[in-house]
Amino acid sequence: MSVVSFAYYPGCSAKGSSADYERSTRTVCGLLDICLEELPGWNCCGSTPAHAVDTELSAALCVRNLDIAAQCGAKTVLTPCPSCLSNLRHAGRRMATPEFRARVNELLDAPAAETLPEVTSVMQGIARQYDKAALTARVKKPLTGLRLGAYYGCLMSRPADLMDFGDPENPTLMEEMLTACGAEVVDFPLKTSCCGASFGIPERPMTARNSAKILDLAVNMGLDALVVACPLCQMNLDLRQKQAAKSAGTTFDLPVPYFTQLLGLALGAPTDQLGLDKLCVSLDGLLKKAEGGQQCG
Amino acid sequence: MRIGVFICHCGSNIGGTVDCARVAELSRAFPDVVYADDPMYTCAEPGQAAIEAAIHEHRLDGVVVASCTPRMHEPTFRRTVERAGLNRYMFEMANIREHVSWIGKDKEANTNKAAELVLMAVEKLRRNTPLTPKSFDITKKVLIIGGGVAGIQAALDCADGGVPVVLVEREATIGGKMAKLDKTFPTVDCSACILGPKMVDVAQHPNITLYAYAEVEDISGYVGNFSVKIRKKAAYVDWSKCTGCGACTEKCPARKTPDAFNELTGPTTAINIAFPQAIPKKAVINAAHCRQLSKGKCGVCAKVCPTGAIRYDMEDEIVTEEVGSIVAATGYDLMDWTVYSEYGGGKYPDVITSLQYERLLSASGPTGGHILRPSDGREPKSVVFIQCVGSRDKSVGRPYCSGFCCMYTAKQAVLTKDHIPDSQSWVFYMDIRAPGKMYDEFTRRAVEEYGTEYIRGRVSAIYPDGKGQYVVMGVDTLLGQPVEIKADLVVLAVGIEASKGASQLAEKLRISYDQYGFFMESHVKLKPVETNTAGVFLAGVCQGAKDIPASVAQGSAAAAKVLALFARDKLESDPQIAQVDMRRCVNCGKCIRCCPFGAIKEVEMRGEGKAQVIETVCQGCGLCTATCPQGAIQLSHATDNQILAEVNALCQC
Amino acid sequence: MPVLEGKELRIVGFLCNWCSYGGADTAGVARAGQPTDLRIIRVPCSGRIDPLFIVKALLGGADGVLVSGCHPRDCHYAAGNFYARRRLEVLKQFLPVLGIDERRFEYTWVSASEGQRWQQVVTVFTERIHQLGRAPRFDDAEPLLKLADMALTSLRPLGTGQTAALDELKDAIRAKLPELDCVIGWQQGYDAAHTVPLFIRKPEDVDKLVWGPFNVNNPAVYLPSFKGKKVGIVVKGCDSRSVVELLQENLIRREDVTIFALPCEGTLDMARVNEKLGRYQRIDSVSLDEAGATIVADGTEHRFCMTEYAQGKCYGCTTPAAVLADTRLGTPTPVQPGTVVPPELALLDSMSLEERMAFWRGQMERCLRCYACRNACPMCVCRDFCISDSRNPHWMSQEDSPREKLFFQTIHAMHLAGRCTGCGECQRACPVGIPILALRQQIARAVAQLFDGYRPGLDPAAVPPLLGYEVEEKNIHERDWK
Amino acid sequence: MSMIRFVTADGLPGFLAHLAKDGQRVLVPVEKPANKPSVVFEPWQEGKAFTLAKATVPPKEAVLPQCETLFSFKKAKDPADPARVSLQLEEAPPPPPTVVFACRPCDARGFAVLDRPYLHGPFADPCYKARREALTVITLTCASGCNTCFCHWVGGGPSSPEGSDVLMTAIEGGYVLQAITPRGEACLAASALPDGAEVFPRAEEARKAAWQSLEPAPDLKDAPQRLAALFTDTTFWQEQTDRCLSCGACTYFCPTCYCFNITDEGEGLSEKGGRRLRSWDNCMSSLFTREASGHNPRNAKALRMRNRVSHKFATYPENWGSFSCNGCGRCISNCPVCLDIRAIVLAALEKGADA
Repeated sequence: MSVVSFAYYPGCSAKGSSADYERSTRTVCGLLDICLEELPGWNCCGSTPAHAVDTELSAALCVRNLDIAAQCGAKTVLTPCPSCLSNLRHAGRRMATPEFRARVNELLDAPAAETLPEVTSVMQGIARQYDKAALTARVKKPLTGLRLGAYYGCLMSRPADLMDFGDPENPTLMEEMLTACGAEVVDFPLKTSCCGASFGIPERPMTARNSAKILDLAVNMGLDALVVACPLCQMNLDLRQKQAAKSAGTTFDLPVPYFTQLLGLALGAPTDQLGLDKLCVSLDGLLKKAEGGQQCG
Repeated sequence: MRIGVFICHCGSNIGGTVDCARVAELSRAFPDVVYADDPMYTCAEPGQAAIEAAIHEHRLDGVVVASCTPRMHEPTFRRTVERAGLNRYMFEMANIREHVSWIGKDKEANTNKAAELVLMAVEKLRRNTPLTPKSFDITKKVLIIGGGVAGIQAALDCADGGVPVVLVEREATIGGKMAKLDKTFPTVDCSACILGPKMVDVAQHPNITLYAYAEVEDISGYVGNFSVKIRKKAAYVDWSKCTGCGACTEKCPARKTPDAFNELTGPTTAINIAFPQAIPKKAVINAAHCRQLSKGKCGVCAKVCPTGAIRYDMEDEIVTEEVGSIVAATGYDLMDWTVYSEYGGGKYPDVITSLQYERLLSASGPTGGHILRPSDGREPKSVVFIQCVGSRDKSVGRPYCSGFCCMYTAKQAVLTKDHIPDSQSWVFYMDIRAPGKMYDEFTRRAVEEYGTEYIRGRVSAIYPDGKGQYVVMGVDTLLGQPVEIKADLVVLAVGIEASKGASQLAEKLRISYDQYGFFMESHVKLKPVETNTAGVFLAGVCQGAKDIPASVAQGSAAAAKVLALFARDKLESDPQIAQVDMRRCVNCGKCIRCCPFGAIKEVEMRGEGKAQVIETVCQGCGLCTATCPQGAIQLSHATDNQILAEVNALCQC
Repeated sequence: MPVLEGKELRIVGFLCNWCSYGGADTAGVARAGQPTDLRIIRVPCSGRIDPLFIVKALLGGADGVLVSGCHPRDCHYAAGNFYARRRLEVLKQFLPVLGIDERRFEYTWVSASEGQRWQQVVTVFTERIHQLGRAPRFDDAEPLLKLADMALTSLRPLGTGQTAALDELKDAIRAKLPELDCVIGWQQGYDAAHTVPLFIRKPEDVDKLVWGPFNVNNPAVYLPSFKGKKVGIVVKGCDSRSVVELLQENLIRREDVTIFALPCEGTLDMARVNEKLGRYQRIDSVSLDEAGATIVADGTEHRFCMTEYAQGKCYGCTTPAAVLADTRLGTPTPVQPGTVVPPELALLDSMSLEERMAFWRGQMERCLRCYACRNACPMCVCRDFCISDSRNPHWMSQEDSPREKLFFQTIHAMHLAGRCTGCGECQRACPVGIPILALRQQIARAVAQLFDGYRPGLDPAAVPPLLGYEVEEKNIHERDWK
Repeated sequence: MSMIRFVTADGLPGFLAHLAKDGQRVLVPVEKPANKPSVVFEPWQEGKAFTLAKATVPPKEAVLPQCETLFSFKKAKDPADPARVSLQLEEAPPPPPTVVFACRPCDARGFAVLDRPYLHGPFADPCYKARREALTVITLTCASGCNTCFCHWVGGGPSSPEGSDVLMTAIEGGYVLQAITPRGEACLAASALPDGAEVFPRAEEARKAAWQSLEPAPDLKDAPQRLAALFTDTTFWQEQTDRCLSCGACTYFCPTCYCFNITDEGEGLSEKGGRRLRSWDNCMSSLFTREASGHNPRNAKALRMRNRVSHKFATYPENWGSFSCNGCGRCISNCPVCLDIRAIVLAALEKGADA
């Protein structure tokens, strides 16, 4: 498989709270001969607070990154985090209107490049290179015996025309990839309902309640794990799992791994290169079940 | 020529923003105008009487009335001038209400415009010639398309009126959607009990020829002389021999055929009879699922059939019927609600449509009348009804209200409590529409006697809770709070649209239809069952959302129109048709080639080819007149000279 | 009864009775306010509207004309609006060539229930007309005379056809003559520098047949009058297209016509030849070589090479060989692909709207309404019953105003829409040299754009575009009304 | 000795200005630039370019316009009784005094041909009379014949004075103006041009030279009887008119065709009122003889051509003694198919000879 390279925009959480997501992403891409060239001197995309305060300033933040990618001659930029993906794509689209472009160019040191590269998620980047059959071909340790559910969160597929991620109410890309890895994937109904996002700080009971509802359904459906692709959702469902359990008056013990971690397992990456240790609810039970499955699978 | 002009005040509708007296005064200066007046209400009795008097007193031979739209009162005034002895085509109207007084307040501009419109009407009238309709004989027979309750009612009324009826029904049995219902509101009568006898009457009525499992292939001709090609679809069963004993359905091995009649709530056999009271009670083979017809080996039904009625080699057959009038009663279908992915988009088996719920409630349904969840067959204890799924919703292109869902949901809630006393029903609604007789009282009973919880709000999502129930997330706008209900069964009151193929049928009937496929009535308030095509009438939901009583009423109304049409032995042809001036025609054949109705043919006259109009086929569109380079063919009452007169009245710089 | 000065402009509406007139009523019932300028003429169907009504209104002083009918597929008469859509779109593309701003004419579809849409259509259109202001009157235009630039490059080598197999053709005609009533060709006119149509009836007439650059007449013009008799015809490439168009409209029957064809190498523009020859008593000699003709008149020699003196239509000619023939002799010269904008049309394209109106005002002054242009046209089969002079229907008066004369040219052009093969006889026949071919060329260009490059007279089986319709038109798109 | 004046070539505009004094309309030949150039008579103004070439359209317009308002009428309705309509007639304004400048002898002779039916018949046509009496004709003699001219066949000639008031002949350096009629003399007398008596012989030489350049003319004196005899020989006429398109070019460009049509245009009630128009009619069109019933005695073009040629070469000579064709050749040069009236007459003579 020839090596294909993409510009890579990690986003702040990748260097901090979701280091495991970054770690597993790099490992998986390495195994799949996808070279990620990190943007030199990238800056924060402004995440939620920036565009709430000033849309032009937040756009300038994003356009600066896109401009760097353009200078590097990149055609496509991959980013793992849905929030960064949404901000970058919004900025890219709004630069099409001349007045907006003029105001943003004033904010930047130098005017941005005429044509800015396209931005897409890591998941879509992988899917572009490997369709289901190609992915299955690369699987070393199939995840047979695992009953998984995919959880996208509310940002990844909305607004539909901007994010271009399939049916906003019912995206299916992660299910397809996990099925390709041999797992039994269940259609998880609350896959795009909100986990409470950054309200974990100002409105913790609401985040607990939302996460509890999601975890409760996952447990009721007998899932071995709820697979996620967003650092903030992972934090609410994994790190705050106990708070959610407390608010729902029950206990949860449901692993919430990133899809790249499970992909890494399936591709046979050594378990220490997937940042599994960082997960609050450990993945060991699941791994035993998977191995059990492999012996007899 | 002596013309009389009447400028109507129409109370204040015109007089309010047009100086009618001034227009009358200006009209007196127009060519050939010898009398001008501005009556208060021209269309009223005294107004018409004044016109007749003026005709006699001033020896008028032409009348111009400036009032409302000719589409409304041209026939009225034509009869008025006719009563006074004038030919009814020596009359013209100027529309100074809808096109002048009602669309602007500038009195000076309106008055000037009204005067100009009157001048145009006068100039046209001066070139009008008396026209007398010719009469032609008609086939006193009616074609009724669609065997639902509206079609049945129209057929019975026409047949009782002595008019032979050809009833064409696309499905294997008549009865339409009503046959699928368990009970009907507001009396909770059993639907089959009140519809069944009418269906039997249709079968037994000597005047009615029933073509079930047949579709209209092509329609040509015009009022009084329609020629209709009907395609009798191959049922693979010789209905003359089949007694409807049902032996074949028991033995048929293809047990998993989707049962369209039961709205896919249960399987059926490849050869089946839709429901016990089906008329005609004849078997039909579903070719796609019959093993013999699709894979070529089985033949069980042929073996067991006591009368040997099975014929695998049967083919579609085209039959032609000559009729004088057509009633379209093609009913409706439920819109495709799976566009709502937030309700599961059809993924969850226990989220069903109201029609499917009717089949579950019905004793002749797949569950024998027991309410059982399609997923696990358990009896549901909590049932949630959701209103306006695909009605009053612009986002899916269905902005209209479907009319009868609020009422049947209340009935279904009552029946749910009746079947399962310890069940609890919830209804998510926006506004309850219960306008009919005893309708609102019925919904109050659903709330007060049967404990149905009505929650005013929309549902944002339905998802399985993993433990066999469904979480219905909605909002209660009266309490201002989000609401979550655990439901065992969710029934969607799905909105309606015109039945499949309605727009193609409309094009065959040459009637207009709106973007949802509902047929266009001639006038929404005054002519709901007529269309713009003479001799074609409408009945039931094909014309727009309405409940059973209204559909039945329209069935009778359409029948009344047909009987009125056939009351006379001969029909008068519309004299506004094209005529050829044989001297000018050079037989270039352009008119023959472009006439949409094939109403012009080439004839021989003194050794030369000439064009000639077939009077009974010409519809008066005037296409030929606009095509003929030398003006040899002229549409009466809209000739080149008449239209040029109006153009020149405006543009003579 | 003029419109209110300063407040209103003259806007004429043609509305179909079933849909748009009903839509206007619905707007009225809904009290949807509208400007008062529009005066509505009710017609049974949009298909009833002859585009000439619209030209009559516009030339007669209307500032704007609005036509509205039923939506496609919704017509009460099934196909009325389909035909109307094609005719009105051709008209809309034709008006600019007269100097009339095409924005002054609009057609649209409004159904009986769309009251609000009708209010918007009327308001938007009236606003547009008020922005355009009063329409310039044709009679007030200052006459402007301009010359078409005849320096053109031909798509194929032009010549005098001297190598054509004329003798073989004569033999072929002699062979077929007994079974034919007559064969139409060309013979020398009153002197060697002119040819006139020849009607061969007897064997000795065959020798009079000539072939060369002087064969300017189009013999197809006589075919309709021979209907029912067997007739032969010798054709150039452009003449054959006229024969095919007559077949397309079954104005002649294929079995009655025997077609003889030689490859044409172009014809001389006799107007410019006569101008150069000037006033002379007699022609001493005419010699033809493959590059052109040398004519000696009253002793002085004049040289006419084809590349400079051919007719405008010959430069852009793409069918030097007959499109249809029974006896075809000689191999035609190949034609390079590409298109040449005809000189007369190029002249008009170079002018602004005002200039064009002034141009036609200047040209039409000297028209004497002799109707040579009409009678030279092979497609004009109405002949003795033409609405231009039969006064019933009363389209035209006997006045000799430039406006009436221009109105006849629009009648002729619109009647030729989708039928004119561009043979140029109308312009050649005009005694006072009015460049009327430009009007027909604009119509032909519009028809080609609108109907996938359709060109009349190429395929005997093709239906002339304005005598047919498509339910979904590929190149005619509904204008939105926001 | 008639009055002779001389005008230099560049003195012409001055002479025209003199002619155009006190509102007199001076029609001069003007060239209309086009791919096919044509020369038409148009009123002259100061500084307007004109040519002395032979006009494509004859100056018949001066006495018989293509379309002339005989009178206009206005209707008025009595407001009290709208049924009573009053009608007033308005005479057409008197025609302006006109000078036709630099027409050719065949054109001038046209006026003479028209005078006979319009003036010397039982009724004089008032409109024509008014125009004719206000007309002065200054004719430029032809320096030579041309391929389509045959004026000398029919009694005319390159310098025939018939119908002219002043005969103008080009000599090098200018033009000799010879007054033919008293009106011509009055016009020249008032023009303050130098006397041209001594140069007149050079003018006569030029005129003689023009005559010599002509081909010998065939003798047409038997033409009237021969054509009349051929009235029933329709095959002859069909052969002659195979190629005729029966348009109106030959009649509308002929200086001697004088048939007209009268129509009413306009209602009379609008402020513009109505007008009664006299406009040229064209005997080559089938409309000319179509009766109300639709029957047409001369439906075929051969019959119509027979009528046109016989009228000019048989019927008119019978009534007035001379051919009504001036041999100007416009019906030949302007015909789309160059139908040659000379060929028809000669063919008729030849056919008659052996009958």
